[in-house]
Amino acid sequence: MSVYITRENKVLVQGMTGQEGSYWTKHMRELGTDVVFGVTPGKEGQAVDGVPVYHSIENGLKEHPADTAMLFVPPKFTKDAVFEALDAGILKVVTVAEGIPLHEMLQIRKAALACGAMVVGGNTSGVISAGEAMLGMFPYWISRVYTPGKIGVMTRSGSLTNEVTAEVVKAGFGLSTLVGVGGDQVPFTRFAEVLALFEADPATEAVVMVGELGGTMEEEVAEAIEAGEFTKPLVAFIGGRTAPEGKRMGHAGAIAAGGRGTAKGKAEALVRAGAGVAARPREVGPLLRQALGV
Amino acid sequence: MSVYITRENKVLVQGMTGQEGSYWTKHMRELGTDVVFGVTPGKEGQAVDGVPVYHSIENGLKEHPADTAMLFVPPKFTKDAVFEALDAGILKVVTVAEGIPLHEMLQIRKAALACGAMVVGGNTSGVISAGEAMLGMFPYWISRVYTPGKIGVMTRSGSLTNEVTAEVVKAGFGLSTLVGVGGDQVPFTRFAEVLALFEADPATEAVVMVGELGGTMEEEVAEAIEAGEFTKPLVAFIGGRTAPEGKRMGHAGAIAAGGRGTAKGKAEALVRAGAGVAARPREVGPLLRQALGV
Amino acid sequence: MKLFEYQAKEAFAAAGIPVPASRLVTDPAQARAAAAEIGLPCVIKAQVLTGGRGKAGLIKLAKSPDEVTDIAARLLGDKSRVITRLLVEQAVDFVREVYLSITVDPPSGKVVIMACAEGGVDIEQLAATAPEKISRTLVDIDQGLQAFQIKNVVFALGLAGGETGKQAAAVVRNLYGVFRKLDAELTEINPLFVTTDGQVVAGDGKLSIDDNSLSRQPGYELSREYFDSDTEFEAAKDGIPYLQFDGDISLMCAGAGLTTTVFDLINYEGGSVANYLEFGGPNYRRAKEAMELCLKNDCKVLLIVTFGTIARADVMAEGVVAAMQALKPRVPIVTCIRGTNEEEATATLRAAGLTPLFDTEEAVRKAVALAAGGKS
Amino acid sequence: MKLFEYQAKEAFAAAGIPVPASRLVTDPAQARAAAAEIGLPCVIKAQVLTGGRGKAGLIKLAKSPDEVTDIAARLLGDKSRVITRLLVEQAVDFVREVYLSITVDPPSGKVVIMACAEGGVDIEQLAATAPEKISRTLVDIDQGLQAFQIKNVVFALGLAGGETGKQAAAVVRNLYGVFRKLDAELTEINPLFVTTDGQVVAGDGKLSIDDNSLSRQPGYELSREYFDSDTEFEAAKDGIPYLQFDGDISLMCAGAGLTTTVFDLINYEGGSVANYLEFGGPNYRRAKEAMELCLKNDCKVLLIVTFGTIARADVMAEGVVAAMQALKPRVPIVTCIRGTNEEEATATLRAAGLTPLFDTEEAVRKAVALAAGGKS
Repeated sequence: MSVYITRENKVLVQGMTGQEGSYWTKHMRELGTDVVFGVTPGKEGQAVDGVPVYHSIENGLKEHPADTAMLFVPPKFTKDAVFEALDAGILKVVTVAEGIPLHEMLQIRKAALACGAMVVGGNTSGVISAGEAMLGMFPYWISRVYTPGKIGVMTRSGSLTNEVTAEVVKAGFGLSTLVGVGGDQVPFTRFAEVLALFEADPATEAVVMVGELGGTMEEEVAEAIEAGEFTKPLVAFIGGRTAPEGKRMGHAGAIAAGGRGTAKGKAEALVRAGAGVAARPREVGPLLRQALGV
Repeated sequence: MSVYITRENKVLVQGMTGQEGSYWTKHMRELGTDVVFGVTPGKEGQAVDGVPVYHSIENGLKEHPADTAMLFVPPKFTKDAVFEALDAGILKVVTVAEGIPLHEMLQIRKAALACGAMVVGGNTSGVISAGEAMLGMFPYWISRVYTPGKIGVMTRSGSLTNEVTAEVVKAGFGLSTLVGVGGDQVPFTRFAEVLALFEADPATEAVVMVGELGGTMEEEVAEAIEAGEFTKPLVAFIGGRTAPEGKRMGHAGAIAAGGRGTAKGKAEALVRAGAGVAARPREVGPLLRQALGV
Repeated sequence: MKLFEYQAKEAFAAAGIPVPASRLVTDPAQARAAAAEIGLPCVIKAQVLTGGRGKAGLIKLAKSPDEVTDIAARLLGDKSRVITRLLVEQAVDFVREVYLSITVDPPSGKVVIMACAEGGVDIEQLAATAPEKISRTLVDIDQGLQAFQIKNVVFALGLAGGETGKQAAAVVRNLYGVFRKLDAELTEINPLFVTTDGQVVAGDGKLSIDDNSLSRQPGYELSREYFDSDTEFEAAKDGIPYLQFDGDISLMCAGAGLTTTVFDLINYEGGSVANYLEFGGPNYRRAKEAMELCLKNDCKVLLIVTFGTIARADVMAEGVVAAMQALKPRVPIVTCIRGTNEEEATATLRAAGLTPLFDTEEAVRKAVALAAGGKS
Repeated sequence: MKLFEYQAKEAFAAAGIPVPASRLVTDPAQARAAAAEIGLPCVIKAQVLTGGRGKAGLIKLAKSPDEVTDIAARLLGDKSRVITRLLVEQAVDFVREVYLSITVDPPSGKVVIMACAEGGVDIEQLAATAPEKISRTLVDIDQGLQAFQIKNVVFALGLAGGETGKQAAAVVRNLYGVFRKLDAELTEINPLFVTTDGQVVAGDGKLSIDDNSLSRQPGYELSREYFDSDTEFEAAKDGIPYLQFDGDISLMCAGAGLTTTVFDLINYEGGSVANYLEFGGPNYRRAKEAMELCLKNDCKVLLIVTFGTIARADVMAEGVVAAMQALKPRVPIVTCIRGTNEEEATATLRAAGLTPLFDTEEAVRKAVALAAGGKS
């Protein structure tokens, strides 16, 4: 089992005819994702990897029911594409775009909250249910990282996730689902919201969170644990513990200022809540084994 | 029992220090409404009829929990006042204002839907649970109209409601709650939404709907009955059966055009759905007796 | 407030929506001069607010200067209605007519854009018989019109692609701009022409401004042309809801719903209504102004029905009696005044020599009998 | 993109927010002339992007022309940092200082206005010790700032009522306008002065524009003044994320999170970072430009760590080898390149004479040892 994306989901792909869109659509399907149609205005009637393309979501939905939208759309058009999906009643949307204008990020987050949708991204590789289905740009063929199993992973990073997940696999585990919430200042889905999915998923036995300095998402996870909303073991790695204040460390969202958003503060909050906190990626595996008693 | 407003509700009054606000606040309290505070910017520290006034809802709520807002605020400030209430987490709001700008009506309706609030009005006398509590401007002392009982009333009109309700009382019944959804083009709460409250209220045995030409609210009620969502007897009176097309009959919302929104079409839809439909106000009482088998 | 076609087109042009070249004229000579400027053939369109002008013969194609003069003279001289202004407009060489309109959708609290690839005079019939051919796009007024929605509307118009598609997209965007900027209740382009060379042009224009927003929409003053009768114009200036009919019984009632119901009851009883006047709400202390308006028409009886709550019965009765004394109405008055302080109201009416009634249907029947010449 | 105070104040003034009279100057003589125009006393403010300028002695009050010249000369001659421009500003005679800022609130997807009746230099401490004194007003970006919210912010500032209240309300409204119009990430007025005669004036100004929106915000070009070092400026022009530090190990890593983690690991191991450079994402084919930047600083070792998926390991390894051959780095290179096509990458590195590692911590330890002068 897995969360967010399974083989049962019917996926439409916005921007499917573009270079990235067509490349990753093929890989998503190879892994098992049920891509039912693509959307590129002006290209209705074409096909990508055998999947039909429509002018609009509205047109596509007339012939193919869908519940999930995967966006390969440039950052400046992401808001419009997400709104088109939400307007059509799609409640799961993943966008990999990096560089979405900040005020439009707010509009997207707000719109998603208003209609109860879960929009994942931006600035993420997407979501992968290892061995089952995938939304985004994951090289699922790297078995050192993407082995199926019972650990849910949620992360703000890309390469760092591979680093950490490789430690999870090295420790003898595999992944249920990996959700990349992305490195932006306004992630459209927050860690605590992903956590609720993992809590409800019987096949996820523990969660690894790959966090970093900046924002309040890790603190919200600590609160969810303390409030008893999440009851499974959680092991966190938080990057940027030695980062100086006021510097933006790569990700738009990775900045601590005025004493808030420090990696240290996050780690302390998580430890207080009873989570395992790894100081280094390689501690994640042992902490997980310890938490699961194996 | 009653719907929407009971003695348990804690009511704040926006615009309480104005002429209408202070007059009707006194009457609302006389009838039993629990008015906990009033709001008029710049008048914090004053009191009306012994009820304290605050600058803002935020300030008032710090000292007095409230769940309902009653607005005596001019139409041009209604959107702001409703937004202030919704923003403070108030989920029941009644506004009597007549003349709210149309585009702001849309914004209010949309905002209410988005947060699951029930905003009643504009252009209404409000809501009265006969003998119990009241929000708005009802002369509850006229016993010919406001006798407590088991009939729920929902209406788009003011004087016509008295005309019809007097017939209900004459037939030996009384009112549980009377909800005036108002005569505007965009009622913030629609008949079908009030109907759901009456369906759930064990003390309401039947519903009288006072409708008129224009819009689609009466058709939506017919649909709710046909869909089995409303299972109690319903008697409707629809004004404007002989009104010519294209003329706006008094209320902003009372206009039929292009063959849509006619009183005749509404009456037919209700008859098809099994509702009693009175051609004249005085038929309402007998139809109600017939429907209730008394 | 419904605007005239020429005003709608002025608003369209200001917003960048292409409209045919045109001149507003008030006499046949001006029309001829305008046609000479614009070029022939041209279309001569009576500027009246009623719909279905084409079918009513109020829009005519003229191919020669003489024809222009003839048509203009005929329209301006029409005895059956008041036509004071004509729009002389370039005839458009079109290959297609599509339909585009924007109005409010009360259930969703959104703006709705309606679009149909088949425009023209029969759109209402199409709406009744094949509603699925008209696309409905709901726009969140706070979020505004989105690019994907414009795209979908243009597809629904059947105009996607190429220069025509771009122009159509601009028309959709700009018409939404007009709707928002002018606080419109409705704006419509039907037909929206596609010309032989692929241009998109607004053939007609409807624009109705929300009455509650008029105070922030300067430039649209009420004038006589907007009304079917002098009395309606006066009532509107006075802020009293008034509609003119051609029957016998003048209604002076308080409460819109009640007035509408009395209107129905009179028709049920075989009577006919001279006018609909509503003096409730903010006007309940203005019985004299109200009665004055009622007496301007050819009525045979004045019927006063109220069931006031905030609009107090005693105040309205006093107003009615004072108005009677001031205006000395030539027609009998039937009253059915109830509600707050009804006893005082009744006493006031009796003291003035009236015989107050308390049942609406009884009052209606009495008024119908009086209008028919029967005894009261 | 963080702007300078003078730019923030230009934006404020354009939006109708009162600011003190001021002149931007680049030498002491200009400063003296500006002070003569504006009047004394005046405040001389170094235009640098670091916070806490007051405490750092970068804001000085001058009471005489000579003092102006002195202070200006001292600031512009400061060897510890690059100061090229000063703002000479009218001194404000204030009775109160309040705090007002606008930024984003990611959890709600709204804009948040923060207001505090106690402004000035200690706001960050207040935020930590008495956060309840700072009011937070969430604004829906689609609905826009509402009148009741302005009212509540003005109450929170303690400025309600009278002319001061009206001015404060205008400042709130206009600062929100600046925030929206300029696609700001943050805008702040601290202190917002209330003058002895009840006027409201922005004493300082912070404004930071969203980097992702810069393309639609013309007029804000990157220049050397915005950066702490030449290399940071060059990297920014190149679009490569780069931060300058003063340690020994130059990081050339792919992936922001991984780079940050390697940064931590180096510190844990007792090493020090010369620079943070991230050449993943769109830059993973640009190893040469990246390495060139890394070699500009005083590093003792170059550490390359990647775990690429979309950024292919083989491409990055080839890039690194090509860059080595072109740039002939004077420092040793430690690589830990993994991910998609790792085998090819490894072969490429070995062929170039490198000893690729595959464990991040091992690579970090090796780099630290090399930097300390140990054997590899």
